[in-house]
Formats: sequence, C-alpha cells, structure tokens
Amino acid sequence: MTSHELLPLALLASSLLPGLIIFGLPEAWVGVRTFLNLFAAIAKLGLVAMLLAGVAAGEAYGVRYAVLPGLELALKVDALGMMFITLSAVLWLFTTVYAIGYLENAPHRSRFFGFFSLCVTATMGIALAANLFTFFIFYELLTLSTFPLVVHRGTDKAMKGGTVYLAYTLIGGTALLAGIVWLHHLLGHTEFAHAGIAAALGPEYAGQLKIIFLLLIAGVGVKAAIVPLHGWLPQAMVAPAPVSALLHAVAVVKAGAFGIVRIVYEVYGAEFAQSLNLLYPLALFAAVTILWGSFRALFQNDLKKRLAYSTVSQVSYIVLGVALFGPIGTIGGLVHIVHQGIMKITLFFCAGNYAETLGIHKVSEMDGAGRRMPLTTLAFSIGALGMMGAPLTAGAVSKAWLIDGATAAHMEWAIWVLWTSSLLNAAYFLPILWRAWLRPVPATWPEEHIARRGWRETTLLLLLPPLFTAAATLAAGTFADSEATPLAWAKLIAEREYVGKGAP
Amino acid sequence: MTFVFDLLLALSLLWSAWRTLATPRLDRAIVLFIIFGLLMSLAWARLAAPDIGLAEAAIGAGLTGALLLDAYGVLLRRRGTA
Amino acid sequence: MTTLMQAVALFLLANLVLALVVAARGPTPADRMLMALLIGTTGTGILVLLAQTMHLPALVDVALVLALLAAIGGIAFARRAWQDVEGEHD
Amino acid sequence: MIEWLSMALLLAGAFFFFAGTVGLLRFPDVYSRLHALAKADNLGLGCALFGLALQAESLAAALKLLLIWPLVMAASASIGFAIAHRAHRLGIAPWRK
Amino acid sequence: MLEPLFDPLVWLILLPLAWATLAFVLGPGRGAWPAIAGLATQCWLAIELAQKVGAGGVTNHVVGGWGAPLGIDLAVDGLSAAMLLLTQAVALPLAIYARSYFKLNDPAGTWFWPLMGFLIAGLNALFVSADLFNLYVTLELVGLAAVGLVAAGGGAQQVAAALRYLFATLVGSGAYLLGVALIYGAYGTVSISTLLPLVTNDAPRLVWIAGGLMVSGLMLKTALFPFHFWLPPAHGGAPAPVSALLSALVVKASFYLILRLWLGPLQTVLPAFAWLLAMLGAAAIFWGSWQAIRAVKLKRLIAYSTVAQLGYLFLIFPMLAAHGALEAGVMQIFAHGLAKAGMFAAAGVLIKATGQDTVAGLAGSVERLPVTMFAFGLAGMTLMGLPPSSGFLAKWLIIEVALAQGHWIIAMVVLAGGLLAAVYVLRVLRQAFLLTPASATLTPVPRMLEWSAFALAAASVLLGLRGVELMRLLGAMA
Amino acid sequence: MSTGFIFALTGAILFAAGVAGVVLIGHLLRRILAFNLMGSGAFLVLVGLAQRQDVVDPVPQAMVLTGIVVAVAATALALALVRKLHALTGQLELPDDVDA
Amino acid sequence: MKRYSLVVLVLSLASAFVFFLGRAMLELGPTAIDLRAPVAAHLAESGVTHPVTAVLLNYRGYDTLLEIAVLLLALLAILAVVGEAPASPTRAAHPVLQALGRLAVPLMVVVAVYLLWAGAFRPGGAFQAGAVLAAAAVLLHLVGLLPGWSKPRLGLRFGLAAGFALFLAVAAGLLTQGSLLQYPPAAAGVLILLIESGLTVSLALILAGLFLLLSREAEA
Repeated sequence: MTSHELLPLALLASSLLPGLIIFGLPEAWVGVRTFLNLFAAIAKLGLVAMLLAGVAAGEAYGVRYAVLPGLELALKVDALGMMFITLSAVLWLFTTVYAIGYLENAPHRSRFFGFFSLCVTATMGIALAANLFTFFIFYELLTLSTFPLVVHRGTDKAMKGGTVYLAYTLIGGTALLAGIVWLHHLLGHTEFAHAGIAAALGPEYAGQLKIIFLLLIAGVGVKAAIVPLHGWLPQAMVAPAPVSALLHAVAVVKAGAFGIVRIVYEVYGAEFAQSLNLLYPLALFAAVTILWGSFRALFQNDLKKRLAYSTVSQVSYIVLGVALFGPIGTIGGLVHIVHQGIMKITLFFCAGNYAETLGIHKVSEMDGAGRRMPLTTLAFSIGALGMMGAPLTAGAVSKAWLIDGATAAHMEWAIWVLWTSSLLNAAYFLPILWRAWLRPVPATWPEEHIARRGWRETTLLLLLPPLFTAAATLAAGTFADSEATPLAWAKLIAEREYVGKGAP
Repeated sequence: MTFVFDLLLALSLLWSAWRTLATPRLDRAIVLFIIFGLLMSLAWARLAAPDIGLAEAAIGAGLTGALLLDAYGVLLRRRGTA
Repeated sequence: MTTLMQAVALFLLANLVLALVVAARGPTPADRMLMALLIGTTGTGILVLLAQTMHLPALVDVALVLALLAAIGGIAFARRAWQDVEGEHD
Repeated sequence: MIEWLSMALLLAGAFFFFAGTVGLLRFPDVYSRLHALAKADNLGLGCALFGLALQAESLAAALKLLLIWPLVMAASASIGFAIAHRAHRLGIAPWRK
Repeated sequence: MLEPLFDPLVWLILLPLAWATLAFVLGPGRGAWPAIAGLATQCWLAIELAQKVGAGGVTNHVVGGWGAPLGIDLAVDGLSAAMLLLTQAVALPLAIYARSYFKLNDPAGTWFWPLMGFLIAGLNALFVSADLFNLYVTLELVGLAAVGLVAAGGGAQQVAAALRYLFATLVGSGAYLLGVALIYGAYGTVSISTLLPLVTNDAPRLVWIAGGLMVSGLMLKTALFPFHFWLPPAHGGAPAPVSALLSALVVKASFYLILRLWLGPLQTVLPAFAWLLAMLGAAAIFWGSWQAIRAVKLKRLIAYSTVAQLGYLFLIFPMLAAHGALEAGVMQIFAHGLAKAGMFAAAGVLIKATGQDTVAGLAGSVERLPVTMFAFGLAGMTLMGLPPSSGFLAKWLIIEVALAQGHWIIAMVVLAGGLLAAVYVLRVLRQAFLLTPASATLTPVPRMLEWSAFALAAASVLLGLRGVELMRLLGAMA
Repeated sequence: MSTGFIFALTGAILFAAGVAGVVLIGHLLRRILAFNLMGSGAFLVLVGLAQRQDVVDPVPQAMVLTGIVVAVAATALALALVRKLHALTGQLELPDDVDA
Repeated sequence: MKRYSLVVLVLSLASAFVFFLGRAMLELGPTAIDLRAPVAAHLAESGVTHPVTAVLLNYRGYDTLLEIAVLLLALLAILAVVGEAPASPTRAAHPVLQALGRLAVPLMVVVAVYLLWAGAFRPGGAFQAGAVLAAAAVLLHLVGLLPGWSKPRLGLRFGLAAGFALFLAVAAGLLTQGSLLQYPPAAAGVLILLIESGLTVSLALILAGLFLLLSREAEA
C-alpha cells in the first residue's frame, strides 16, 4: 500500500481506533480517556494538514476495496471532501475539549466518547466517499452512531427524541438506498465524477433519473432537514450540548447538505441537472425551508430549540447556493458549509454553557446573563450577528456570494428570500442579546452549578471553545479574501466542479 | 379372485383408518389402529414385500401397539386419580 | 388347489372384515381387544395361505412373528390399558 | 389323497374361523366370548396350518408351519387368562341366564 | 489410495456423528469438549472443502462405490460448500457459548451435546446429499434432533411448543416423502443427477403433484407464512443456544432443499410456483415484523423476526433464473444465520442476567451488559439491512436483481421490510438505553457468553466486507 | 388394476386422511395415530406405485424399511412428549400459544 | 360454525388431492430407470443374496447408517424429555402370565437369531430381528420380569450406541477402499453380518428402551 492509499484510511482510523479503545475503558480512567481523545483529535488534524497540502498541490489520494463483484467501497480525497473534513476535524477538537468539560461528572463517559468518535469517523467517511455506495454506508453508520448520543441521558424525553430522529433518518436512508440501487442498476456504478455521471444515460432515461433524483434528495434531505423532512431536528435537541453542537452544526445536517452537493455536482452534474429541470424545484424547497425555519424559530422559548430551527433555516442556504445554477452561487453555498458550522457551534457551545453554569434553558430566563457571563455572551453575540449576516462576520461573506449568485442566475426572488430570512434572524436573535446584555440580573439563577472564579465565569474547558470559534467567525469574515480561507477553498472547488466552464 | 382380495383388503384398510380417526373413543381408536397395522402387514404380503411385512408385524402389532396402550393406560389412571 | 386356497384366504379376509366391524362397535374394551386378537389369528392364517399361493415362503416367517407378537398387544391391553375408571363395561 | 385331506382341513379351518367370529358376535359376556375366540385360534388356525403343512415342500417348512400353532395356542390361552383375570378383578360378573 | 480417507466431505458427516455418539456414551451433561474439538476440526474441514470446490468446481463422493442411480452420491458445489461453511461457523461459537450456558446439571443441558451432534451431522449430510430419499432421512435426523433440543428439560410451554414443532416437521417431511415416492414411481430413481435430464417440460402430471408436495412440505418446515405457527413458540421457548441453532441453521436446511430442487431436478416444474412463494414471502415479512413489533417477550420478538427474515429468502424465487438472485438468497442466509445466532445468544445472556424475559425488563441493560447489548445492536443492524453488514449486501443484491428483472414491487417489499425490522430492533435498543433499570439485581454471567454472542454478531457485520469470497464460492456451481 | 396400483391408490387416500387428521384433530394421541396413517400411506404409495406392473422392486422396499424405523422413532418421541405434557398440565390438547 | 367450515374445507381439499393424484398415477407409463437390473447384476459382489438386504446394507447402506442415527437420536430425545425418574418397583403379574413370558421369550430369541441369519439370503435382517428381541423385552416387562429404566447407565449406554458406533467405524474404515461403505466384495458378506449383528443388539436395546423408558411411570 502506498502512502496515497494509506492516508485516507489513517484519517478514518485516527478516530475509529481511539473510539473502539475508549469503549473498553473503565469509567474511572478519566486521564487515559482524555489523553486518547485529545491525542486522536490532534493526530487527525495533523493528517488533515498533510492532505490539505497534497490536495492543493493536485495530488490524488484514494483506496478501493470490493465487497461484492462490481460493488466497491471507495475512498478518495478531493477538494470538496477536504473542506468538510477540515471543518469536522477542527470542530471535533473544539467539541472534544468542550465535552470533556461538559461531562465532567456525568455517567457513562466511555460510551459517550466512544460513540462520539465513531460519529466523527462516519462523518470523515462521508467526506471521503468516492461513490454513492460508500457514501451511503457511512451515511447510515452516522445515523447509527448518533442514536446512542441522542438518547444518552436515558430519559423518556430523550427516548422520544431519539426515536423520532431514527424514524426520520432510517426512512430517509431507505429512500436513499432505493435511489442508489436504481442508479447502480442503470449505470453499473455510482462513482462521483466532476460534471456528473448520469448524463451518460440517454434521454430515454430522463423520467427514471428524475425519480431517482427525488429519492436521493429525499434521502439526504432528511439529514439536511429540508422542510418537510426537518421534524427530527428540534426533537433531537434533548441530546447533551456537545452532541447538539457537533451533530447539528457539523456532522448530521452537514452530511445531508454535503450529500446534496455531491449528488447535484458529481452524480448528475449541475448542467445535466439543470437540463432535467431539477434545480429550480430544489431551490424552491430550499427557499421555503429558509423562511419556515426562521419563522418557527421566532416562537421558540427553549433556547436550543430556537437554535435548532435556526439551523433548519441556515443549512438550506447551502442547498439554495447549490441549486442556484452557476459557480457564484456554488461558492456561496460551499463556503456557508464552513461558516455556518463555526457560527452554529459557537451558539450551541454558549447555550450549553448557560445551561451547565446557570441552568438557563429558556430564552425568558436569559435576563442579565451577559453580566454574569460576559465572555460567553460575547461569543454568543458574535455567532448571532454572524447568523444575521452582519458585516465583518463569516455570515456576511456567504450571504454576499449567495446574493451575487442569485443575481447571476436571474433568480431575483431568491434575494428577497435571503433578505427576509436575515430580518427574521435578527428578530429572533436580537431579543436574546437584548435580554442578556441590557436586562437586570435576576435575584437567583434557575440552577447555578458552577460558581464564578475571578474572570472565569465558568470552567475553562467550557469557556475556551466558544471563544475560539467566535474568533474564527470574525476571522473568516474579516480576512475572507486572503489566501487559505474557507472562501479561497470554496473557489478552488467551484473551479474544479465547473471545469472548463470558466470559474470567476 | 386376487383382485377381489386386494380390493377387500384395501377397503378394510381404509375403513379401519377412517374409524381410527373418526371414532369418538380413544381406546377404540387405538385398537383399530393395531388392527390397521395388522392389515398393513397383509397388504405388504400382497405386495410381495415380506421384509416390510415382518417389520410391520413386529413394530405395528408389537411395539407401537404396546406403546399406545401403555400411554392410554397412564392417561386414564392419571385422570382417575386426579 | 391354489384357487381353493385363494378362496379360503378371501373367505378368511371377509371373516376378518366382519370381526373388524364388531371391533369398531364392540360393547366393551375387552371385546374390542378380543376382536383384535381374533383378527391377528385370522391374519396369521391368511398369511400362511398367501405364502403358499404367492410362492413366498418368507410370508410364513411373517406369520410366525405375527403369532409371536400378537400376545404383546393383548397383554399390554390387559395389564395397562384396561382400567375401571370410565365404567364402560356390561 | 393328501390333496383331499389338505383341502378338507383348509375348509374346516375356514369354518372354525367363521364360527369363532360369529361366536364373538353373539355370545353374551366377556368370558364366553373368550371361549369363542379360543375356538377360532386353536381349531381354525390349527386346521389351516395342518392343511398347509401337508403340502409343504420340505420337512423344515412344514415344521415351521406347525410351530406357529402351539405358539398361537399358548398366546391365546394366556391372553384369554389375562383378560378374564382382569375382567374378574374389575368386577365383571359372568353372564347367567 | 489414501486420499479418499481424508475426504473432508465425508468427515463433515462422520465426525459429528462420532462425537455425538461419544457424548452419548459419556453420559448426561458430558461431551462439551469432544463437541468443541470436533466442531473446530469441522470448521477447518469446511474451509478446506470450500477451497477445493472454489478451485475445481463440483466435488463428488460415491458412497459404496456404486454410483447413482444404484447407490447414493454425495455432491458438493458452491452452494452446498457455502452452507457447510455457515453451519460449522455458527455451530462452533454456539458450542462454546452453550458450554458456559449449560452448567453441569442444568436439566435442559443434560443431553444437549449428543443432540447437537446429531443435528449438525444431519445438517451436513443434508447439504451434501444428492439423493432425494437420502435427503428425507437427513431431514428427519435434523427435525427430530431439533425437537429433542426444544423439548429438553422444559416445562409445559416448552413441551407444547416441541409437540407443535414435531407435528409440523413430521407432516412436512411426510409430504416430502410422498413426493419422493411419486418421483420414484414416475422415473424409477431418486438420484438427483440421474433425474436431471429425465425431468423435462412435458413431465407427467404426477411429477407436478410431487413437486407441489415436496415444496409445500419443505415450506412447512421452513415456517413460511402461513405455516409459521409452530416457529415462534419453539424458537422462543427453547434455551438460547438451541433457539440460535434452530433459527440460524435448521430452518435454512429445508429452504436449501427447496433451492436444490428448484435449481436441480425439478427446474422445469417448480417455477410455476414462483410467485406464490414470493407472495407468501412478502406476507411473511409483514406479518412476522408486525408480530415482532407487538411481542411482549424478548425471545418471542426474535423468533417472529426469524419468520419475517425467512420471507426475504422466498422473494428470490421469481427471479431465480436471473444471475444474482441465488447469490442474494445465500447472502441473506448467511446474514440472517450469523445475526440471528448472535441475537439469540445475546438474548440468552440478557435473560440469564436479568432473570426475566420480557422486552420491558431490559431497561437499563446497556449500562450493565454493554458487550451483550452491543452484540444485539450489531445483529440488529444486520437484520435491518444497514450497511456495512452482510444483511445490507443481501438487501442490495435482492433489490438490484429485482430492478434488473423489472419486479420493482419486490424491491419495495425489501425496503419496507428493512424499516419494519428497524422498528422491532429499536424497540429493544430503546428499552436498553433507558436509564432506570427494571430489576435491581443482576446475576453475573460468564464472560464467555457475552463474547461468543458478540463474535457471532460481529461476524454478521464483517461478512458485509467480505462478500466477494462468498460470491466466488457460489460461482462454482454445477 | 394391478395389486400395486390398488395399494398405491389406497396409500394416497390414507395419506390424505392422515394429513386431514393431523390438521383437524386436537387430541394429541389421535394426532399421533393420524400421523402414522399418513406415513403408512406414503409407504404404500412408494412400493405400490413402483410395483404397479406387479414386478417386485427391492429398492423401494428397502426405503420403506428405513421409513418405518424413522416413523417408529418419531412416534415414540411424540408419545414421550404427549405423556410429559399430560403429566405437567393434565391436558391432552395443545394449549393456546400465548406470548406472555 | 368456523370449525365446521374448516372440516369441510380440509376434507374437500383432501378429496381433490386424492382425485388428482389418482388420475395422475393412472397416466403413468413405464419408468425410464429400472433399478432391478443393476440390483440383480451386482448381487454377487454385494455379499448377500437377498436383494432387499443388499439394497439396505450395501447399495444404500448410507441411508441405513443415518436411519440408525435417527433411532438412537429418538431415544436420546426421549431421555432428554422425560428426564430422570426412579423406576417404580415392578409388580409381578400372575404366574400364568409369567409362565407365558418364560415360554415365549426364548422362542422369540430363537426367532430373532433366525431372522438375523436369514437376512443374508431371504427376508429378515437386523431390524426385524432387533424388533422381535425388543418385543421380547417388552413382554418380559409387561409380565413383571424386567424393570423399567430409570436412566441408562454407562454399560447400557454403551450397548445402545455400540451397533451404531460399529456401523460408523466400518463405514469410515472402508474409506480406505475408495469411498464410504465401499465393501471389498470378498469381505462384504462377513462385514455385513458383523454390522447386522451389532445392529440387532443395539436396535433391540433402543426399541425396547423406547418402551421401558416411557412405561416406568405406568405402574405407579
């Protein structure tokens, strides 16, 4: 095996093996577990760095393994995948640090971190998949490994949330499987390729291809929480905060969005999909989701639920970008994968901090929280402003590219959608900020778990991750046009996807 | 003549089988079944299969009959003492 | 001669059928068992006749075994199955 | 001569069988029916066996045929005894006019 | 000269018979070690045989040196080699499991080892026999051994289940026997290889009746809906290692025989019944899953899941002429065999540990028996057909063949079946993840139990990554 | 009609009656009887049909010998089970199969 | 009512089955394969002169091997079902019956030996002989001269399994001849007699055991 074959495997193994070892660790071995977690996360980052350099230089990494004659598990590393991988790897590190702090005295930590690592492995696999078959395998593995995390608390409510989550994702998985087998039957393979593979079929297959597209998008759309397939996401909020953070900011919903990107660009090909009139309906669904999610978020008193509906809305920005035919929209969508990730994880970290430190779960309890926890609230504010698309934040960058894309694609209505959504974002985030910063401190907090020590409003492990991600949000927005930013990488991807079509 | 013999034997086989299944009393059914086994060994003789006839005679008339009667007796006794 | 033997065999079989009808109806369990024994004896007779008419001397062995083992059924009946629990006797 | 004798024995055997069957049908109680059975067993089968033995190809075959007779007699006697014994134990009274 | 002495094909039959006899003579409760040693050797023999078949196609053994139709032939092709492999591979871990499960003097374990030996011998003999009547004898060997295992040392419920099972299996093999009788009447032989060229499209009507009888008898023994009535009490009531053996292997044996007849001597006759079987298979999937979803007892649930999973096997019949359908069926046999053995084994651990056997009683068990629950989850993954398990490959193959043949309805049934399986598997997992334990005390269970269950379940998943070998083996067909 | 055929036909009827008996009769001892009738029917068909021209064929005869042994084995096992069930429950019919 | 319609349904199905089966049987022509010729042709090499025995123990000896396994297995299953129970004391029967037993049993043994010996050249053989022996044991038990089994001890277990084990060993040993159960023609007769003798003993024990195991509670 060459290093080009080994590296993708090593990327998977760097979270899989520690995960499996952690399962076997006794509950009390906190030190060993923490070391393994951090070591794995850092090792993974190292591997990611090596791969990033290689991919930027045009190196091809990949490995194949036949499970059945004509059916291969195939991994490859490409620019699009790297973007998702990098995002996941970086956020995994932060979330791990955060989770170590968050679960300090909670039971079943071995199980939690074991499944957590499996979850990250599945995410990596999704990003590395070189064909739809492989994609599907990791996609389902992700479902399975997240279920124990969602129900981790073992309460009836957690069970209900977990059951809803599984019902949605398994039904979605079934649709996805049906589409994949069908496509495999027609084409004989399901390899991802620039400009797509479906176009190889003659026009007489157009009808079948449309149904398959519907099945595939319905399948990944469940995880991407496109309306009307979004019902699981707010329910799954019963999970512990690090799970909500990683799952909803990165792993699950992004896996769905990433799948849509892969299907549109590398299975159907944007041009071919456009010729089948598939992109316009997709854009419509994305638009409806954006508005519906934001609208529903307005009425949520539960902080995490409000964030969840916000996620529903924001992830569809990516879908909208993909569905806006043309490279500019693509760049907007792709960059939002990263930007939404770091912003949303910041928000969830902060929500977790409020809950863990002061017992605040509801928006109505947020009065004065900013004075008690200024740093957390600062990070929260940055994330919220980013969501609204305020200047100098990462959100602004994605939103700008999306609007440009809509203009280029002559879909002016999409611009209105984006603006309306921004207004709604402001409408549900600003009241929180107002309460946190400007309302007086109440006499007692709902449940104060962690006392203040000097400038440290809560434990260090809880405080640092959101501060870092908030800083990243600002950095990605401020220095968007320099090199080695998410935006630059998104441009590289768009260049490769629209090969020969003249990237901007 | 042999045809009439065969036919009569076949009919008595069928009749005893039918009564075995249909008779309301269990002991009667068992006795009929033993008779059925006996008729079977006659049938095997008519089919020129003395090996099977021997086996049927030994098993059907001897062992199976005894097993069934014994089982019947036990069931009766249990019911009697119960 | 063969014809006569066949006729006798047929007659015995008819006789057997007659006994069979009684066995199915017989008033007491003991009668039925007696019928079964009679049928066994008749069967033995038929078998030795068949041995002659079918030129299968081995059928005599069958008759022998049948005669030997017919007793078992009767004794099993008398020793095990015939119970005075149901009061079905005359 | 032997032919005729054997034929007569066979017919006699058939008659005794018939008589035994009718007896079983007609006699009033277990004990007398046992008696009828013994007739059929001992005489009917005996006649038939002797009739056949006369025609046997070898002495061994004839002896085997004749072996069956005492066997059946012994068996029927003891079963007859067993059943009568049992009937008595169960309290079945002999039939009286 | 000495080569036949080491023919793995023969020793796969002789060896289990030998250790079964030895275990019987050794006496009650004894014989675990001969059994385990024997099974380990058999595993090696089965691998050996599979390699031989993979390299050289069909292997024959002419018993008695007479050759068909006078004598009996044993024949091994890819299909039978695969079944042999599965049988030994499932039996060995289960034997290790059973050794811990039946501690000495457990009434259910008194005669477990000789019974298991005869069962395995019967299965192996069944898989290699090329003679319809000999197959009948092997069917009875398997059936009676299975009934004995179900009934052993049990209470009223178990005995009743065994009786139900006994009558079903006896009527099933009786119908098969009558079919064999008719075939012998029509052709004068019961040798599969001799019959192969004789049974043509214009076969006499009697052969059709024979085919119908044989298949319906075997359907009854395979517990295809609506003949499944005997399975849930028998598989649900028996001790865990027995349930595992029965669900994983025994019902597959009669299915294998249908497949054998279908592909072999009755290939011109049986396809007339294809859609009937597929429809019953679909009904089995829905009915079995529905009952599993409703079941109160854990092993009941698993047993009904077997009813459902057997349904998949019958879906392949309308497509059997096409390439890939047989492969799909065998993959499903493997997937279900390994997974169900693992699941029953895991259920056995759970029941032993918690001391009761309802699904509700599992609350909190993920905490206290993580390995077992993980095994259960892995096996459940295979049953649901989730990747990368072998159940997924089976499902994939069936759907692909169905689409290639244009039978999209079959594809839909398979997909729906997967979802229903998810419902009943997750019913259990959900309960296990609940925080509050249902029973306060937990009987400690031997580690070996947990890990052998885990090994089986893990094998069912890992096989999903090694499908190529199995497919290659199946390629070596007659 | 030959002897073989007559008994083959008889066997077919016996088989059908036996199966009907096993299906319809609840009483377990009777079911065992019905099963035996069924088996006898199948054996008769095997030999009778093979000898429908009244020529003796040893192969089906040997098969039936094997079959009879199997039938005896099955009958004895069934009886053992019935007796055990009766000893445990006092019932001679199968109880309803309940999941509780 | 439901029950009644079930009866009607099953019976009409059965009648239809018999009707079609009977018709189909009538249509049958001669068979393509006639095994009588090869059976007769190889009789000289088979070691016995009675064709049924040749089929049973030579041509299709493998069937018989498995059949014995089935029988042993049935006994085993019964053991597993009924478990261990002390055999109840035997109640002696009336002396007349005991006399019958004493008279009949030696005769049965003689007949059994005769049948075993006859098997080589005329109807008879291990199975019939074993059955007669078993019947003798049952008779002895019924007249109270032989107790029922509480559980088979080592010696008895050995005896039960010996016939099968012997058969198995011979079958495996003959692998040296080229295949399972391939008798060398010269030794076939002796080997078959050996196997049959072993089988007679074990079959008798097994068949008797079926009864003796079950009936032990009968006298309670």
